Amino acid sequence: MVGIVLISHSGPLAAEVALLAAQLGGAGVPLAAAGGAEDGGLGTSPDLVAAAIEEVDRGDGVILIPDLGSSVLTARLFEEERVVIADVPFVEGAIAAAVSAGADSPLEAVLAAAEEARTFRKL
Amino acid sequence: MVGIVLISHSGPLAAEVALLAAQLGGAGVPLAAAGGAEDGGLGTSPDLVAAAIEEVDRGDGVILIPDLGSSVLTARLFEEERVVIADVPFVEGAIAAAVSAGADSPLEAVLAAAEEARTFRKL
Amino acid sequence: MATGFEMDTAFFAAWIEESARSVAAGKERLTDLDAAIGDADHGSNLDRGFTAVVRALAVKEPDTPAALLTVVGTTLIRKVGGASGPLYGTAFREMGRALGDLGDTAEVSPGELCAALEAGLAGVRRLGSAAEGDKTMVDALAPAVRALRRALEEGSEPREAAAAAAAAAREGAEATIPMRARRGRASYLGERSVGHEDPGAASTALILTALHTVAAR
Amino acid sequence: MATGFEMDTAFFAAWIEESARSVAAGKERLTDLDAAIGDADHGSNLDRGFTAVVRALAVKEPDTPAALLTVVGTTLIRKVGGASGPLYGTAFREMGRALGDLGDTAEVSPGELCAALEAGLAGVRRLGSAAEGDKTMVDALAPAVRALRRALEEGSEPREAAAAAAAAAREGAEATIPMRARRGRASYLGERSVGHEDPGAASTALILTALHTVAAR
Ligand SMILES: Nc1ncnc2c1ncn2[C@@H]1O[C@H](COP(=O)(O)OP(=O)(O)O)[C@@H](O)[C@H]1O
Ligand SMILES: Nc1ncnc2c1ncn2[C@@H]1O[C@H](COP(=O)(O)OP(=O)(O)O)[C@@H](O)[C@H]1O
Ligand SMILES: [Mg+2]
Ligand SMILES: [Mg+2]
Ligand SMILES: [Mg+2]
Ligand SMILES: [Mg+2]
Repeated sequence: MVGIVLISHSGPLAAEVALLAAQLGGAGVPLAAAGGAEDGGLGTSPDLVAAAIEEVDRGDGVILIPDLGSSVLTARLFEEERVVIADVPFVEGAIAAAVSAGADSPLEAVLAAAEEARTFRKL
Repeated sequence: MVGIVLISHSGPLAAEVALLAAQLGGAGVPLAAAGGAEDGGLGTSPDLVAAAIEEVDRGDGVILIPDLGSSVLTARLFEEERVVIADVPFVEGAIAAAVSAGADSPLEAVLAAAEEARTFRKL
Repeated sequence: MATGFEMDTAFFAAWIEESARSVAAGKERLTDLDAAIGDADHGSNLDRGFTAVVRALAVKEPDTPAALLTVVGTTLIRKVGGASGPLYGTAFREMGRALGDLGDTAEVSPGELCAALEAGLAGVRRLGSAAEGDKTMVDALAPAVRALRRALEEGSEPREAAAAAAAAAREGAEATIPMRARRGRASYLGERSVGHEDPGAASTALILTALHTVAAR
Repeated sequence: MATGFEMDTAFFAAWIEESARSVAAGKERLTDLDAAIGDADHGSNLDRGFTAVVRALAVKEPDTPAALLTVVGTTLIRKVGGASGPLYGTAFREMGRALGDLGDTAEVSPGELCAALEAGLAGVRRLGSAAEGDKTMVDALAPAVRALRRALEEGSEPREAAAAAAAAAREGAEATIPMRARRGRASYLGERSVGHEDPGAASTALILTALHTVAAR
């Protein structure tokens, strides 16, 4: 299964979105939140991101979903062939990615699903 | 100034996004989080939403930003001419709306700014 | 519900009490259905809502069916906490409004009840933008209201008409199993929503069955 | 930095220490700049990062300029916590890598330092996708590196060349005031970002000024 890492300046924000996405994606989806600085304050910690990537990596690739600012730049430090950044709405993209990953889709499909979240209508 | 209400099933999620949006929009933006059920658990409370709308209403209109599910339906209960729902990415739309509201834009412009957040690129 | 059969405030109170009982008894099943394609709270949401409704009616029973249904709707909106709260709440409030528009009388004819249910369905559709086939409560409510209208037009007895409505709601709920959700939280699941009964359609079937139970007394 | 002027590991250590001192002294100003168009943490972010860098170098000073710059970059990436962490971290790591590629010698010529700074700038540009005019640290770093290159090509003395680079960085930072941010957190502010100096450009000016200070000793 494709792993998902949610990266935010804010620990609680990443954690809450991870909860929501896990609920919709199913308990089996490898999903981790890497929010906040190491000390729990606002900020982004590459060490937390590295640990989160390791935690969710099942060999099928990992999608990094950043919110904004330093999350995006920190995510970029980890880009490789099988670790890709999804430039998608943070909440909606995370949900779509989790659902797609939960259906055991390959990395490219999970990424595409997350990107489609841009056009999903709520009303 | 246009008021902004963030509606989510999750109290912490709405509160964190409100913090982020307030930081970027400026302290003057009338912004309230209406997340979770009345008892603090998961859910949506129309009473909390009503109180939030009242809190941020400065006479220039109010934008409701729901995340998904019951938040959207609860928001719809409050739609009127000057209380409008923004069907936008929760985090990115809230930030864009807060910045636009902070620049004292009228309701239509704040709504348009929030909708543009759909196409904003992070990379 | 042929001519001559009139429903007073007590009838509506009994319907709501029976619904509350049925939701409480079905709470776990509703939550299990919601666990499959939602967030596992539909049973507790509705039970919380109907418990609050019963309490509100006990404090002061409204004196017309219209007033009673309005209290039911308002209480559900405030207390359910999930998407079904605004939806059922709107359904009952629109029923109350429809009966109020018809004169807010103390007694309601079967035809008036049917018109009120049609107004309730319209309210749900407007609020949730769901069409039949979207795998929501509309898939139980719409066929139930249609069955009731048809039975009345064909001159069925009230209890027969209510039985037809309840059966249509149950069939409608079951028919949601192969559907793919296109509204609400479950719509995020896409294909994964296929193969499960929609919890809101299941609870609608309970509420329509409660109507039949009370009409058959 | 004409021929004959060589920079050893101690020179680079002195540059970093002077940068750390300067960042600590300017902490409040950097944070105030970030308060206007960001989240009011640039001063404390960088101060935290450089404090950690100084501590890391005190524990065990690397024995080549390339190794030292790599430690600086890695530590900044891990400790800064804001967008400037990955950016400055990448800048210093790319400098270290460039010097390593040139042979990882114990002494670096002015031309080699300039090439390393060019590699650092390229790394920042690649990571952050910022061009000049986007109101970021690139608006201070790019003109500084260009000024250094030009001065060396014109045969300036090392301290003169460093002075030109530092002046260009300060001017570049000031020139960000009327710009509208198109990268990073400030870009979300749109028009509201106009009229304020970019904090990252301001800290880049401090770091380049520190280079001049040390070269002039
Ligand atoms: N837009 C909608 N239109 C009609 N019915 C809907 C809509 N959204 C959700 N529902 C109904 O609500 C039910 C879920 O209710 P509930 O679990 O109480 O709320 P939530 O999804 O917020 O947890 C669904 O099974 C579906 O029948
Ligand atoms: N994409 C980018 N490219 C270049 N520089 C950037 C970029 N994003 C941010 N910066 C720089 O980083 C500075 C902000 O750093 P800092 O406040 O430490 O991080 P954060 O914005 O995460 O709080 C900005 O002033 C800008 O100079
Ligand atoms: Mg539910
Ligand atoms: Mg729910
Ligand atoms: Mg900052
Ligand atoms: Mg920050």
